[in-house]
Order: sequence, then structure tokens, then C-alpha cells
Amino acid sequence: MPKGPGEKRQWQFLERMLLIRRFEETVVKMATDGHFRGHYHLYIGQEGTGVPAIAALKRKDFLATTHRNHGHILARGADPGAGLAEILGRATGLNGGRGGTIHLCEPKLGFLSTSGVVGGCISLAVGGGYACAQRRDGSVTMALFGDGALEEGVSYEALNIAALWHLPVIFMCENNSAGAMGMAKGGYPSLVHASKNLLLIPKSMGIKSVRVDGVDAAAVHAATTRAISLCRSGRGPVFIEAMTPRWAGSDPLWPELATGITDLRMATGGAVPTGKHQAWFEHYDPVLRLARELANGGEESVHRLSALDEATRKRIADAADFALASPLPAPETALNHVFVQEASA
Amino acid sequence: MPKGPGEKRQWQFLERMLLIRRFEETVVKMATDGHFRGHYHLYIGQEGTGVPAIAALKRKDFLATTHRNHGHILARGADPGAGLAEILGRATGLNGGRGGTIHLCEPKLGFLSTSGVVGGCISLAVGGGYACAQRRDGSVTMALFGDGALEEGVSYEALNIAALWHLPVIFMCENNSAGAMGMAKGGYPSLVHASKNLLLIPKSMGIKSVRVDGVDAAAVHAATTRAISLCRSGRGPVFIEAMTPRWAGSDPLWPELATGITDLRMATGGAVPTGKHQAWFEHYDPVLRLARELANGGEESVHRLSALDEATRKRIADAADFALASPLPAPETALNHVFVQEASA
Amino acid sequence: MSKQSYAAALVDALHDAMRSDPRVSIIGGYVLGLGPQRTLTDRLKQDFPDRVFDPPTSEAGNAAVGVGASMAGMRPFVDLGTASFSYLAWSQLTNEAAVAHYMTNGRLTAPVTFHMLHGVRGGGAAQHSQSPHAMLWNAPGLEIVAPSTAADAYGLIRTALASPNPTMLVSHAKLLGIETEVSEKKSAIPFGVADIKRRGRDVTVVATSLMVPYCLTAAEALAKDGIEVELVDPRTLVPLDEKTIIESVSRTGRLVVVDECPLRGGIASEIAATVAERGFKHLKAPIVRVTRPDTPVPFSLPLENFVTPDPEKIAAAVRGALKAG
Amino acid sequence: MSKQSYAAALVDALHDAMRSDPRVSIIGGYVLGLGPQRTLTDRLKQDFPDRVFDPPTSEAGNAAVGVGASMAGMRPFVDLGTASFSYLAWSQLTNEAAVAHYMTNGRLTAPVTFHMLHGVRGGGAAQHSQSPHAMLWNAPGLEIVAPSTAADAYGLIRTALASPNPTMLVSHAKLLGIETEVSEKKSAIPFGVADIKRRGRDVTVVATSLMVPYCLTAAEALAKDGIEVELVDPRTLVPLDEKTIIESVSRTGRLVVVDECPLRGGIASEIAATVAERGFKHLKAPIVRVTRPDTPVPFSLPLENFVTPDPEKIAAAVRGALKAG
Ligand SMILES: Cc1ncc(C[n+]2csc(CCOP(=O)(O)OP(=O)(O)O)c2C)c(N)n1
Ligand SMILES: Cc1ncc(C[n+]2csc(CCOP(=O)(O)OP(=O)(O)O)c2C)c(N)n1
Ligand SMILES: [Mg+2]
Ligand SMILES: [Mg+2]
Repeated sequence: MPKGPGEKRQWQFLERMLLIRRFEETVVKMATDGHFRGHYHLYIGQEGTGVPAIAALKRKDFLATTHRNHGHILARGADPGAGLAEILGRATGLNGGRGGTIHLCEPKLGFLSTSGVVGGCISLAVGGGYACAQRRDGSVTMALFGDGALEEGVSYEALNIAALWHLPVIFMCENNSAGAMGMAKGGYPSLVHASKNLLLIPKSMGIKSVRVDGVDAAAVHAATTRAISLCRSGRGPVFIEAMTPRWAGSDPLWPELATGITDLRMATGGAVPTGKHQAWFEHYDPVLRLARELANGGEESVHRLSALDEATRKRIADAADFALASPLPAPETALNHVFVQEASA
Repeated sequence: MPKGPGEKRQWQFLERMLLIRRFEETVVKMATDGHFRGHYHLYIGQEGTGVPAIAALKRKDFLATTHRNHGHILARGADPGAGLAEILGRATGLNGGRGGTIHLCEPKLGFLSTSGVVGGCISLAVGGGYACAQRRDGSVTMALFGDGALEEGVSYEALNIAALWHLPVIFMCENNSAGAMGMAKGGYPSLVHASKNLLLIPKSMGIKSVRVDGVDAAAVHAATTRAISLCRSGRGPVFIEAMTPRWAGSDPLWPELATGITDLRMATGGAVPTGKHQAWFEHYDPVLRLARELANGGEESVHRLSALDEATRKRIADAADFALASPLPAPETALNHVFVQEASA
Repeated sequence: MSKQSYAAALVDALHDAMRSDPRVSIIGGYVLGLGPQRTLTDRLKQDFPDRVFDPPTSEAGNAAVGVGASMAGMRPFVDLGTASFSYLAWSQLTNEAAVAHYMTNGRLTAPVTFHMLHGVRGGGAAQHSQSPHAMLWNAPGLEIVAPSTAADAYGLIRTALASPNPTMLVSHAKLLGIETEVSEKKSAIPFGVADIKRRGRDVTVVATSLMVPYCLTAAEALAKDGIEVELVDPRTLVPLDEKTIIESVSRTGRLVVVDECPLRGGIASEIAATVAERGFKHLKAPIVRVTRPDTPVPFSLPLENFVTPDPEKIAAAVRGALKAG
Repeated sequence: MSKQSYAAALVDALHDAMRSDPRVSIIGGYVLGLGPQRTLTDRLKQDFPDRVFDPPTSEAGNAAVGVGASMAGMRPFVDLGTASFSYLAWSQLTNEAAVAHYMTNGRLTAPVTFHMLHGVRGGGAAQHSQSPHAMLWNAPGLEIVAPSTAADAYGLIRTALASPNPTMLVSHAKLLGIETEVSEKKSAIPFGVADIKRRGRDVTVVATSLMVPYCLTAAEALAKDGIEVELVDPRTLVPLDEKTIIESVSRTGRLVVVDECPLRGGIASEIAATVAERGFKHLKAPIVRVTRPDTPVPFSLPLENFVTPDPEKIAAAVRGALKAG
């Protein structure tokens, strides 16, 4: 039985994690079907980090994310229909079709601009923390970024500034390089860093730093909650490294649905994990792991799980319908929003 | 009695250190007399680091330096007349008058371009190390830079690359922030870093790192010699932090000759350190410190010291005469050397 | 009317903006460089001790902090120091600040103001003499402001700090100490409105920043020979007041563009191209550009002078433009 | 004569250069991006395993390593990836590589070659679609090369890697897969020599990179209406073959400049300004620029198409240029 958040919170986590999973599965299908172009990045396998971390924030807090943003946006409560529509470049998308998969952003939920420039997120988030500190209202900013961001010098500058000025920033580093093959082997980039222990980097600047199992939602939530409360009381920043083993589908250069459509019955005993990805299903899939814990609650829980899954699939199916039915933006609107309209007028 | 380099080597060190001291004293005078414009940076107080560190290099090795380069250039054997001429913007200067104080460079002694951009030196030097590694001739590159360079992200990127590829680079960080007042108090910038121990930064990337007393020429030489031999045998890079207390004249925003013209008799007993800078004269002035050690050798040494001083003063006076008598470059030559001439023709 | 230095007006603008808007803060330890004006900023630190920050030498990080803070509702003024160092923050300027509003379909704003000391300052050599704002003109989404007088500096800075858009404000290092007339009550000046700094019938000269006083000096010398220069100072490159420039050319038929950037891809080229495209019919003679030649800036004074536009070169170019066509 | 893709020619050039010069090495893990051509570089790694490096995501650091290594006698080819990321290495390009030779009075050289994938690639949005080389044109000291065909790519890359100067080489992401004719023995092409890609009497069109094939398509459509376009491809911006451009305008009297950069401060503006200054007397009509409007690049296809020059827009602009004047 898990310690930490109560069962109610676990169900809330699972609901969001499953929503992300079904969303991402749909994204792969849409890419395969040729509904959008270009490179994209999935959050599958990292739901156990983003959801409980973001759940620990308050409404007034700020966030910044990266090219791998889908999960973060949904975890914070953005509309999945508007998310899919954005990925398809539709007028109804979160960014009106101007951003695409790499730049999903929901300002009204506190997101700063979603930068696809590695290192962009972490440094913008320090600006968010600066604003929180100036405001003196106990708000904080969370940066959710990949391990690769620590290859960029600006990240290091940003950590130093946050440390110097004691800014309320939670640096949530999602290290998904374990198991990744990397560019050298023809796959997606994985960490190219001389450090064998990334926590030594923030620690060299005196930043409080912890490592957590990113598959374990409860552990992530507990660590994040502690970090946030330190930041709110002026004892920030805090650096968290969440270890999330690379999902097989995110290892090749172009994502693929390596582990198939997630079968929740693997958590409830209705299906038995086998094959090449057996270990993934049994240990590393954060959705199955949390579902399994909840399924331990007995038959009622198993029913609730399957009802939740059905509702989630329905919600995502509706979102996909909405997105696919949405219009493309009118071409000439491309000239709008270079500047705030009243200023350029 | 010092361990490490023998007495002969100590005399060699002192000769260069004194040359630098007299050179820099002359630079202040030339600035005060209005012979050149703009900001400049003196190496006084750091001679005990640059001279023995550079003496440990071989002819085939490369170096990179910064805005505070005068000492490094002279330590490596550049002509003081051409150095002063460059500071005055004369045609006979090291850079033909195109660089000025911030960019003194002597390519034929192995110097890469002297960048005044903080962080420029350290990152260019990693390129030097890359060239050495490609060449496989056992050569190394030494970067001589200030503690402030560790505020720039590119320095961190460069350290990472050097560590990843095991490049033969000696990172010689001259930390002169101890005792500095910094911009906040109206003085010259001093370190704005959250780290209380700069060595933790290279260490976070697995780089061998040591701290050394930068006033102690023998200690610097020993540490550098060890570092170079590690690099030559493919076990680089190595990071050395040399602690050099801030010379009072380098503390205000614009340099001044705070401790006067160095009086070597303070080392030989012919004059007694007093006043505000007594501690400096007694403990922190690397020239006086080494001179004092050598003066211990007895009367003959004392004579030799004063003869050396006289010769050095003469050499710098000649250099100054040369520089002041040198012509300014012909205006229209400003159009030359944008590209290698044969290519642009 | 009294006189004030550009630097003093700049500090006045910052002080007034900080007093009237608690969201304004300053990230930057030496907004006026290391020269004699630098102590003018002391009163900002004294009066707003919690809102003036001496950051590390981390141009990219400092700029990013400004951009992020502006997205979270603040109005930071980020000083990047000597303009050549803005290159270290180039991605934050172009990839982040300039595009955030557009990329979010207008849902986010990034009302940060950047400042830097540009230009050939006298002995700055190749790494302390640049004017990078010409390049930024090719990064849509940034307002670009280059005042030439104390009054313009005050008025444009107030507008920058009130603007909902990201703004790059450049001050020429050699302008800081120059005193010009200011009215008793200085006030904000809207962006996109050129100022005709001198009226004249014979030739239109367009210039910004330090080149404006240089052109005024040249114009006085030319006036002695009966040549009347009309000097248009766009004051902001983005937005650009094309109309005033083209109208002036429609009266004079001749255009000389003066700018301290290197020739290729510089400010002068953009103004010249705009008129060659949209004011062609008014042109009686070739457009003339007075700029730095395409070399880095050398340290030594005779070399630096050789490559830098000055009143004599400007006057000579104007005479040439009047002879041609 | 056979056909070859731009990407294959680029790899041939790298391979031949590495074989003939042991000082050449590659710093960059994905010189051809993530698209289908990417595996073409495998043979470089196979044949020169000690001279191809997969660096960290550290554009500034990687660029600096290239610059420093070149000063120490090497000839590195540093790939900066998607061109927008070159902004992270901007100081290394402008403050270091461009000025080292000048600042040392010609005593040091920095023969590094940089490469990046520029341009509106289809869905790249605001941060993966830029063409930063127009900006670099304002940083004297860098050679700038923008090939448009396989033969030019091969020939210019060989010249870049043999050049004693720092060179920025840009490849349009959409050019990689385009096949064009190459002769049996490909050879080096000198910098500063424009190539007239099509002869015509009615109007001079100047374009580089992907805009060259776009202009050829437009020219064919126009030829059906009896309009004969002369298409000049400068191939290198630095050095620029002004002479060939102005001679062409002297024959046609009309100039259209096509470029994918945003309008202000872009390549088109510099070419237009040059002709307005030095070829004015030949001009019968206003110069026309066909460029992106001054917006960031939006993701969605209809928006992206709206802002990007294409053969139809080019043809329409040429027709407009012929009507005017
Ligand atoms: C400045 C910059 N350089 C290169 C890239 C290309 N790129 C896109 S994602 C990526 C890897 C990022 O790794 P990480 O930050 O760990 O995120 P992950 O994809 O593993 O979640 C790279 C190098 C980029 N987007 N930005
Ligand atoms: C990129 C950059 N930013 C700012 C400056 C201005 N600057 C010149 S020297 C200096 C301090 C450098 O400190 P450090 O590296 O420790 O060298 P020191 O002068 O103490 O020897 C600064 C900030 C610069 N030259 N380059
Ligand atoms: Mg990663
Ligand atoms: Mg220092």
C-alpha cells in the first residue's frame, strides 16, 4: 500500500495519467495517418512524473515546459480537444494553430511560453520565479525539462541566478536517458554529458537537490510538495531529478507505438504481460503501475478502473473528433499578433 | 627554503614576474599621461600564477587568455616593446594596433585569439585542445581566465566537451575575487556566483580539479606540471583554481597604482613595508615574496636582485621608448585583413 | 527649455517609470557603462533597493529572466551592457522574446525592455563597438528604439516600459554625455513617429542615434554653401515611419542614409531598399549610403576614424549625392 | 551528366575533403537533420571514425571548439543543426570567428566552416524555420555561402573547407532531397562568382538557396506568356558578385529580389540597396522585393504558406515589376 497521498488523490492522478496516455496514443495515430507534419515528442512513460508534480502546484503558480509538453499541458487541466487541434494546426488549437506540437501553451493556466529551444524552458522559468519573488505572494514557478537541457550553458546560468537570488523555482528534470540509444546509434538524442550524477550540477551552486523514482507518482508528489513548500517560504530554489526509464516508443528518432495501445487489463489481471516489453508493462509503465496499486483495492476498484478508462477513451475520441472537424486558420490571419494589436495600430 | 623548482628556475620566474610588474607600472603611467584610451586591466598581483604556469608549457603547446592578458603574453616571451606599442595602438604593436590592451596576442608563441568576451577564452581553448588531440603529438592547450568566466554558460559547455572527449586542456582559473569590492560597491566586477567552492563545478563533470595558492610560484608550477603531464598522457582535462588576492590597484573600476612603484628593497631589507598596504607587501605581493625567498641566499643574491631590477627597468624603459616612438598605422590600412588577402583578392 | 544629458534623461525615465509602475525593475549592474555618467544610476538603487539587481555576467540567463518575468506579468528592464554582448543572449531575443506573442496566438505577452550601449566608442576595438540592432530588424516581433537626444531618450524609454511588446532600446555610448534641450515636463513619445530634426529642400538624410548629431553638424557646414539638408530621424526602426521618409524624399528627390553599422545588411540598406521600392518615382539620383565599410572595428584611433562615419564624410556624401543624377 | 540530390552532393564533398585533408573533421551529430537523407552521412562515420564527433547540445560550445581548433591549425566543419539554434552560438560567430584574423593584423586565421539547415521547412513554426545568414551579413569577416543545387553544394563546400577564412554555409532544409544535374567529376567552385541560372531579357531576378528552384519554376510559367526572366544566383553573399548583378540589370532595367528571410534587414534589402546605389541609372522601375512579411513563422500549413515566397508569388511580383515604371 502506498504511503503519501490518499486514495482519492491517487485516483485523481490516474485519471490525468490515463488521459495523457490516450491522448498520446491518438497523436501517434494522427501522425501515422498523415494528419500533421514534422517531428513530435510523446510523454508516454513520464506520466508518473508530470501529473503528481503539477498537481502539487496552486492556481496562482507558473509553469514552463518544453518540446515534450503534451503531458504537462494536460496534467495542468488544458482541454485535450484544443491540444489535439493545435497539433493539427487548427484554428481552435491552444495556439490557434501557430505553435504545433512543440509549442502547446495554455497561458490561462499559468504556462509561460513553451520553448522548443533546449534550455529555453529552464531559463524562462527562472524569470517566472523572479516575477513570483517580486510579487511576494508566495507563488512559485515550476520548470519541467529534459536531462538534455543540462548540456546548454544557459541552463547553468539560470540555475546560478535562481540560487543567487533565492528564487522560488522548482527545477523538475525528467531524466529519460536511461535505456535510450541516442543519436550515435541512430535513435533520438540522449544525454551527452560528462557528469555521471546530474545532481552535482545544481549542488555545485548550493541548490537543494533530490533524486526520485519518476515512475512512482506518490514519491514524485511527496518530493515536489516538499520542494514547493521550501520555495514558498523563500528557501528555494529546489532541483528534482525524476528518473523515468525511456519508453521504447520514444527511443527511435521518430516515435512509434512500440508497446501498443495500453491495455489496462494488464493491471487488473485480465491480461498477462508478455513479449519483448514485458518488463515495461510489469515495472516501468507508470500508468499500469498506479492502476495496479489501485486495483489492489478489490473488485469495486477494478470496475472503477474500467469505467475510468472507458470515459477517458470517450473523452479523447471526442477531442479527436473536435480537432479533426475544426477549421484551419484563415491564411491572411498569419499577419496578426506580431505585436499586441493596439500597439501596432 | 622552497621545495619544487630549483633556484635557477626561481630566478627565471622572478625575471619574468619583475618584467611584468615593470611593464604594468608603465602601462598605468601611460594611461595617466593620456597615451591611450579606454578601459584596461593589469596583471599586478597575479604574476605568481601566470609565470610559473606558462613556464611549464612546451613550445608546441597552445594558450588562450583574456582581457587581463599582459602578464600571460610576457610570461610566454612576447616582446614588451611590441606589447606596449599595441596598447598605444601603434603600427609596431603585436596586433598592428588593431587590438589594444584587451586583445594582445602573439600567435607565433601559440596564443589563440585573445577574446575580451568573458567566457571566450575558456571555450576557444577547448578548441585548441581538440586540435592537440587530433594532432596526437602530445601537445596541450592552457586556458588562463578569471573566476568571472564561470558565470558564463559557454564556459560550462566547454568544460563538458573537454571532459567528454578527454581533451588535453589545462583550465587555469585565476580567482582574484577575494578582497574585491565588486560593482555593487562601485568597484570592478567580482564574482557573482552562488557557488561557495568553484571547484565543485568542474568536479560535477568528473574533471580533476585542484586549488593552489596563486601567490606561491613554486606551488603553481608544481600543480601545473602535474596537470600538463596528465593531459599529455590523455588523462586530461585538469582544472586548477589559483587563489590570487585582489591587488588594491585592480579593485576600483579604473586601475590605479595603489601600492606605488614596487620597491624591491622591501624584499632585501633595504626598505620596511608600512602603511595601509603593509600586509600586501609582506604576504601577498608575489614578486616581493619570491624576491624575499631568493634574497635569503645572501649578499650575492641581493646584488643579483638589484642588478636584475636595474636590467628590467632598463628593458621596459627601452620598450616604452620604442612604443612611444612608433608610428600610428596608416588610416587606409584599416581595410586590410578582413579576410586572408589572397582569398579576398 | 533647459539642457540635459542623454544619460540623465535615461535615468529620469527609469526613475519615473519605477515610481509609477511597481512592475518595473532593473536587471543590470552598469546601465551607463563604466564612464563618468555611471554614478547617475545610484539614485535608482537608493530609491528602489529591492528592484535593482546586479546580475552575474550571464547575458543569456539575464535576458531569459527578463523574458520569463515579463510573461509572468512584470516589466523588467534588462541591461545587456556593451551591445556586442547581446550576441550571447541572441536566442533569448530572437527565439523567445520576439515570437512568444505570435506563437501563442496573442495569448501571452512579453513586455520586457532590453537595453545596451552600442556603437564605435573610441578604442573599443572589434568586441566592444558593435551595433547589433540592425540584425534584430530581421527578427520580427521586437520593437527597436534608437534615441538621439535627451528628450527622445526620456520619451521613448517611458513608452518602451509601458509597451505590451518586447523592446530593444539602444543607446550610443558616445551619446551618453551629450546635452540637448528638454522641456520642463518631459513626456512619453509614441513609437513609429519620425522626427524631422531639420527642414531642408535639397536632400533627405535619414539617420538615427549618434548619427543624428553628426548629421546636424554636417548640415550646418553644408548650409554655409547653400545646401539645405532635411534630416529625418525615424527614432524607432520597429515600427518604422516609412511615410515621413518617403514624403521627405518626394520633396527633395535625393536620399542619403547614414548609419554606423557595417554596410551589408545594415540599417542604411533597409532604408535605401524601402525607398527604392516604394518611393522610386521620387528619386532623381542614386541613393547613397554612408556607413562603416565591411570591416571589424580596429582599436587604433586613425584606423577607427577611417572606418567610422563622421560629419565630414557625411557632408562629402551629401555633396556627391547632389552632383549625381 | 547524371542527377544527384543536394544532400548526397554535400556528403560527397565532406567525404572527399576528409580524404584529401587530414585536418578536416566534423563536429555535429545530424548534419542532414532528422529527415530521410540523414543516413547518407553514415559513411563519413564509417570511413573516418576518429574524425566525426557527436557533440552535446551546446551550440555555443561546439562553435567555439571549431573556432579554437581552426586557430590551432585544424579545419573543422561544425554543424549547428537547425539554423535557429545558431543564435545560441552568435557570439562565437560574430565576436570570435569573424574578427580574429582582423584583430591580429592578419597573424591568426580561423578557417572553420559552420553549417546549418535554414528556412521554412514545413511545420517548423517560429523556432525551427529561420534563415539567420542575412543577419550575419552585417558581421564582416565571415564568408557566407548558400548553394542552390547539388553541383553548387559540392563545389562550394570544397572551397569552404579549403578556405583560410571562417565560412558560414547554409543549406535549405527543403533543398536536401532535390535532385539536380551534376557532371561526372564534380569540382570546387570559387566564391564570389554568381551563376546566371537562366538567361532572359525582360527582368533580372536575384535569388539564392531554395528560392532559385522556385524562381526557375516561376520563370517557366512566365515564359509561356512571353516574359523572359534572367535569374542570377550569387551563390555566395560574402564575397558578393555585384558586377554580375548590376550587368544583368543594365540589360533588363528591372530588378526583383527574392528571399525567404523576413523583409526588414533581409538579403533582398541588401541586394536592392546595392543596385539602388550602384546601378540606379539602369533602373526603369521600382525594385521589387519578394520575401516573408515581417512575422515569425506560424506552424499551420495555410498560415505558413501565406507568409512564404513560392513560385506563384514570385511570378506575380515579376508581372507587377514589368507593369510599373
Ligand atoms: C538549442 C537546441 N538544440 C538542439 C535541439 C534539437 N533537439 C530537440 S529535442 C533534443 C533532445 C532534448 O533532450 P532532453 O532535453 O533530454 O528532452 P527529451 O526529448 O529527452 O525529453 C534536441 C537535441 C533543440 N530543440 N534546441
Ligand atoms: C560577455 C561579457 N560580459 C561582460 C563583460 C564586461 N567585463 C569585462 S571584465 C569583467 C569581469 C571579468 O571577471 P573575471 O573573469 O574574474 O576576470 P578579472 O577581471 O577578475 O581578471 C566583465 C564582467 C565582458 N567583457 N564580456
Ligand atoms: Mg532526455
Ligand atoms: Mg576575477
